[in-house]
Amino acid sequence: MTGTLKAYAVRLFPQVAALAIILFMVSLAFPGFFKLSFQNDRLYGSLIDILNRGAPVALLAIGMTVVIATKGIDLSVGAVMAICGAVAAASITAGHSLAFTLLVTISTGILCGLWNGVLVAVLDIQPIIATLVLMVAGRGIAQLITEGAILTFNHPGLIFIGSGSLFGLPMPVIIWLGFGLIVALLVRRTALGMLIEAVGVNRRASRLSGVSTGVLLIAAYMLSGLCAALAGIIAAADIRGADANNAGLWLELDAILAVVVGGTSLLGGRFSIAASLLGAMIIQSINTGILLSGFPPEFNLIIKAAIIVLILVIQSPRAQSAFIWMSRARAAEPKKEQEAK
Amino acid sequence: MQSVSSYVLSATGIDKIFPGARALNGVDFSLARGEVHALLGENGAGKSTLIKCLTGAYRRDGGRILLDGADVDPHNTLEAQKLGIGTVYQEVNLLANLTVAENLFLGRQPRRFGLVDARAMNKQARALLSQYDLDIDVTAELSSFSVAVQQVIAIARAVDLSGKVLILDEPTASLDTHEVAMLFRIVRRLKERGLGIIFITHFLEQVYDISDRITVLRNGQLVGTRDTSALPRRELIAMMLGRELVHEVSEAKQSEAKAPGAARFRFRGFGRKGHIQPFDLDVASGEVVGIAGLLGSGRTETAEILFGAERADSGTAEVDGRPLDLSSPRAAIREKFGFCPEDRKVDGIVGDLSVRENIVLALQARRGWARPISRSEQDRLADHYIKALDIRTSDREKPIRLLSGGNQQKAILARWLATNPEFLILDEPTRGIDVGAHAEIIRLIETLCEKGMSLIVISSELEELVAYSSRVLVLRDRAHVAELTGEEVTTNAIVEAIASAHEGRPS
Amino acid sequence: MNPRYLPLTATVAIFLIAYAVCIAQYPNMLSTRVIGNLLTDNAFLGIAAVGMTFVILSGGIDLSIGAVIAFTGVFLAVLLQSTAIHPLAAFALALIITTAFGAMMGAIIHHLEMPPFIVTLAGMFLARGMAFVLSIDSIPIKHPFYTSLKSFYYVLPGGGRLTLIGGLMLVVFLVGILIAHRTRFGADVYALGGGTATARLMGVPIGRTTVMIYALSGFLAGLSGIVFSLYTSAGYSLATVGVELDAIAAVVIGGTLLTGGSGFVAGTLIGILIQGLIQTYITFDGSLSSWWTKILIGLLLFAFILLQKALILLSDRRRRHA
Amino acid sequence: MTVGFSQIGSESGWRAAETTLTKQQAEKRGIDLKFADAQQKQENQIKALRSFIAQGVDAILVAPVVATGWDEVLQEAKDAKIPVVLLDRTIDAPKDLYLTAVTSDLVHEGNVAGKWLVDTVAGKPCNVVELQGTTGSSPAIDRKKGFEEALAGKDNLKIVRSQTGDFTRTKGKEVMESFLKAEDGGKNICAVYAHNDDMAVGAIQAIKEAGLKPGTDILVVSIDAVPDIFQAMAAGEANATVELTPNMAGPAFDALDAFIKDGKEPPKWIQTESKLYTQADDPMKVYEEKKGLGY
Ligand SMILES: Nc1ncnc2c1ncn2[C@@H]1O[C@H](COP(=O)(O)OP(=O)(O)OP(=O)(O)O)[C@@H](O)[C@H]1O
Ligand SMILES: Nc1ncnc2c1ncn2[C@@H]1O[C@H](COP(=O)(O)OP(=O)(O)OP(=O)(O)O)[C@@H](O)[C@H]1O
Ligand SMILES: [Mg+2]
Ligand SMILES: [Mg+2]
Repeated sequence: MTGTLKAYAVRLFPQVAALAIILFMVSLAFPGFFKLSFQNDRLYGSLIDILNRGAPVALLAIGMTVVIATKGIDLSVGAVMAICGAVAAASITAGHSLAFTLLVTISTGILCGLWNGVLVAVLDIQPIIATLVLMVAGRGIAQLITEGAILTFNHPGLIFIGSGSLFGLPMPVIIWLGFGLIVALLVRRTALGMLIEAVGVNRRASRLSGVSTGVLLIAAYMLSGLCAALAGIIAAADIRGADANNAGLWLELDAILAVVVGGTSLLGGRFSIAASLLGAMIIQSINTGILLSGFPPEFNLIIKAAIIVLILVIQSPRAQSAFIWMSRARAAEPKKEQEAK
Repeated sequence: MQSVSSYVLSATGIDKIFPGARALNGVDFSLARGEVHALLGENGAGKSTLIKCLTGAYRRDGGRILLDGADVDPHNTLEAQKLGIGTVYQEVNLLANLTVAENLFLGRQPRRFGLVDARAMNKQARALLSQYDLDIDVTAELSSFSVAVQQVIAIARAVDLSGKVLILDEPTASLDTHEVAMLFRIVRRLKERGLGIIFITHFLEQVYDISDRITVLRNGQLVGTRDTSALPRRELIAMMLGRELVHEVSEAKQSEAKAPGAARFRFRGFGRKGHIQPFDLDVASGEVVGIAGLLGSGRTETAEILFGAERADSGTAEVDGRPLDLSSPRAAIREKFGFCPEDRKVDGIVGDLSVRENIVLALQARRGWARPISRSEQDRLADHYIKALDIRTSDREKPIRLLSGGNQQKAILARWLATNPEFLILDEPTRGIDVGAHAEIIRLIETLCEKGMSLIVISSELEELVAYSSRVLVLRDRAHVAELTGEEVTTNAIVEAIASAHEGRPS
Repeated sequence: MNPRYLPLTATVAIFLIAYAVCIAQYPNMLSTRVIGNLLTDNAFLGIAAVGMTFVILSGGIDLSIGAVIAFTGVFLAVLLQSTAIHPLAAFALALIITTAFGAMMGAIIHHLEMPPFIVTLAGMFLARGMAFVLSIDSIPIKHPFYTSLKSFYYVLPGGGRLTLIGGLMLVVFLVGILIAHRTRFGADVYALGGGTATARLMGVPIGRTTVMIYALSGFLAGLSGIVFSLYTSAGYSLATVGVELDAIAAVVIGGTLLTGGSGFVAGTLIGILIQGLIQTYITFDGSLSSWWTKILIGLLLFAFILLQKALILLSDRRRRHA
Repeated sequence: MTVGFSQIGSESGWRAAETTLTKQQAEKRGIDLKFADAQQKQENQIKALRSFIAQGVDAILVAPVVATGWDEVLQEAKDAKIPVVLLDRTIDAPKDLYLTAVTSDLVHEGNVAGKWLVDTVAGKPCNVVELQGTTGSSPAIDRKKGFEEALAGKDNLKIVRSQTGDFTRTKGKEVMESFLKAEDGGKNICAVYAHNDDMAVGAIQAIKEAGLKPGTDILVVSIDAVPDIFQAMAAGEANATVELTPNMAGPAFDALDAFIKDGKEPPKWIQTESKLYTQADDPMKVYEEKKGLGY
């Protein structure tokens, strides 16, 4: 048990370190950064903002991790978010109950995932292109539902999901933490994780070993759709309206970035949901840090690019082996001295 | 003792350390002009690693390399090629997405006015391959050819590249006798031209057939270098294994002539258009049915269709009179089938996963995702098979792609044994496996058989096939053409069956 | 026929069928005007897509091209506005910068062993960010040289124009085809796409080739930026957002495998034309709302991919049974 | 009459309303409207214009995504004798290339919002935070400029923070949240100026969630006058908005009609009104009027 715990610590170390460094840097630019207070029944402060604002990317990253582990990619999640937000808003304004609305919305997300999954697994279309179809068409579908306007609602239950709080934490935080935990347990306490990794590394060999590769692939995309649905509900509930035009726009890139910063290879195989969630928080910390720092917006992208490159350089296999080499050399030095004597 | 200068290549004190494994430990190796030097050792002994260090594919951690008496230090294979060292690596062959000609001339295409002259390249490629009796469309993609053809192309490329040294890492693993003979003709010719040739193989007959000297490695250490003529076979094996081998494979059949019982598995008119013509097949419990044939005769396709990897479009299959569902590998596995594929890199190993996970994969897949095999049970299974099959790995959590070729093969075999199948198909199970393990696998086949398992074994090594099969099917041009039973099962009979079938070919 | 050319042939066939269908509905679409527009309007995309083809053939991806195009435009505009430098010199300078930018990304990908997707994503942020820093305004380019370059076109019978930039795109495609199939570099690109490990053992200079591929993509993105600045006579930091996805789609529709190692530069041209055709068709129809436009583009994309798959499968089967 | 209309896209509710109204106006006048959506891309707009020319439409409406880069294609339209009317944004091109431009004055809008704020705080010190539109877009640049002009020389008013909220509610809310944190929980902020109403709506939610009263503790002024902001004004949560009318097509069609029928040249710039709405203007009534327009 302690062995696996240690393995976890080693696996997550780069992400935790990167997060810590970024938080430290932000606190230099903005001294009140770590201040937390209790307000309106919940914790309040910049750190909570990061957890809260990072919710959509964190949720997307959960599904994206699994999809990427199968050697796929899902570009449609942003559009699916928009669709699901629109469906939720449309359903609730049409007077349906909250339970029904959530059910319909989540089913919609899963259905979108099913579409992607079938394209990838059954029709054997390359994932990037298969999901590009829904990425392009999906936003259109969302706009079709809202007719291009922002569909506002004021159902307190739905709004609660976006801006309510529970146990002193904002609901979105509870949702992504909880859902992340569920999925992580689901894949690690069952054999799913290993089977997904096997499919991602060598789909053919897995099929020949009796793994139902098709079903697993479809399931991965369905999970991604489900995650997008949750993210879409949160995004809509947060602003009390479905903004089909902008909800989730370009968020697929952030989600992929989170997964990669989390150390999962885009070539499939080994994955870690916890690391991806950390990756999502790293990205959100960068975003929030930029907002707090007070730089003019022209510099946003450059700062973001520079920090990401830095993190990735630190995490790259080359740099890591150089690091190991350096520490080895340092360990060897005293020995040499002794030998010299 | 030859003088140092007569060595075209000599390496001293080569070290190579991988994280968690010391693959080479101060190995010395020298290669004279005009000699064929066999490099031998068990699976995982470090043979492939040594040659990769010599050609710069790996950076060595210590030691010197002299080429023609001068220090060289190739940083990558391109530099080695430029120094006149041509290599056929184990496993990694060529690029499947390029044409044959492009593979042969990659990086040194003939040019006209600065542009690649495709016509000249194709012409040269055809000329080159004709030396190997290979008359194929050089503008077709490499992937459209069988493993054997690809192997010959790889050899042709390496030979063409080697000005001084030619290195062949298990080049004959997927070749049949005819092609091996051809390869040896070429090797002898090169030898006369003064090239030094390093030859790695697990076929000892071939070693005695062609090599002048033998170097044996064990566990990354040099055991010794001897002249082939002065090293009897038993002694060689003892050098490799560090112990005596109890019994080697021989044609001497333990003919207690197990009279095979009633057919348990019955296939009638089983086939698939474009892949294999419909055939009938009966397999009794505790019986080994061998499949023989030339390369590309359809042996692998027979296996794939039996396992549902390719769905049969005609015929029926039943066990004990009950119809079998063989519509997919998954279905076949549910029927307690197992299939150890021929191309382990593409169809077998799941490279990034650990040895443990690779071993439990099929069993876990059969149980379904919701019923995970507990970690302790996985460890137990993995340890059991690592020990039982003598899989050389530093630990069970090592990614399987880092194992040596032969050990990967054993791990795949373990994957299937772990599922406890009733019907096991082995496609070239001993390819690339060392003498010691070879004997063990054959013993294993016999024990499985005694336990009542039904086996189909495909092998190009006829002695081996004869040793354990009670029946042998002979294939030609994707059709079953002959079946030998009982006393008929001899190497000669099989060769004859293949040959006569060939003569009967309408040309 | 050599099975390698199957996807290409399928794509060409689909394009011709689709064009025929369009003409049947709107006979005007046969005019040389439409054909000339198809070339001119897609010139910048086509040029960038040639670079993308090489990147994808090698098994990589380049997400930075849209941002690099915008950067080039802003760079040229700022330079021509605030200095007296001749546009040709400015072009050369821009190409040097973008080529070096691409080479740098290639070097990072190779030496730090980082996935191209992420490196070029960071490159996209960086290039777009640099454009913002140069200027957030859209800056018109009023240099007389631009005017004279733009007046340089060949009038086709029927009133269509074959413009300089349309012609340049065709030239770039020709050169691209030559590089891909008739140079050692081209063969190395395919080799890389077939598998880095194998290519390395076969003596392909992985590092040099990777750097050159991304440098080429950067160069062509820069050239595309020049063309775009000619096309719009302006530089604007928000221009060409998402063009990389259009380019990727064109490459893939053109029959190139995203996993690398298989495909044709010529196919990309057809991919570009197919996308242009979809656009033109939608405009000719003129009754679609914003959302139906998106949905239709998605569906047509899907239909093309499906058709391509079906054609390939069909002839594959026929070959097997023959 | 057949008229081609090249719309930018549908990035906001206001844009959707403009599209709806254009279609309505066309229908009312019996005009056959060819609509082309450019998905936010200038190159698509140019393509659309070229297609319109190739089809031989009678006139073209275009809502240009950016000011530059239109000379060539407009010249082509002129050569083909097709009059072009610009909607809601002007461009950087010789005036003879288009018939007229029906637009509001973006700088003026920002100015109106700024003036309102200057008058409202009446000399008291006031820290303003600004939610900019998409970096580089002309409304963002001009509305910022106009607002700053109005504040120039008023030493009591200071823009303390300015970030982009991309014209969206989500980003408006997120950016406002960080402003509130950065400015001592919002105690340092007296007013927020948003380049569009959507960001203002997001900001209002952020202010409420921070435990402050938007409209009282922090003044909210924005631009566009979309229906939702009137609801907020009715609830006392927003203070003022400057209208940008989505009905640009009406005047455009009128001008076209007159030009084609009687050859009457319209003025080069038909400026729409930038009307200021405050809580005193019966916001609920305006809301009801605007609700059905497809915002
Ligand atoms: N990249 C690597 N990382 C870690 N260990 C490695 C790596 N490559 C090889 N090894 C280990 O080094 C040892 C020697 O392997 P090598 O491939 O040289 O064996 P071999 O003699 O060629 O065996 P075979 O006959 O099976 O091909 C093996 O134990 C293998 O697990
Ligand atoms: N000499 C050859 N020339 C061209 N194609 C060949 C040749 N040998 C085999 N092939 C092709 O490769 C495939 C190999 O078939 P299959 O694997 O069923 O044969 P096999 O008897 O198992 O041979 P192997 O021992 O190589 O596995 C066939 O589809 C055949 O068309
Ligand atoms: Mg080996
Ligand atoms: Mg075979």
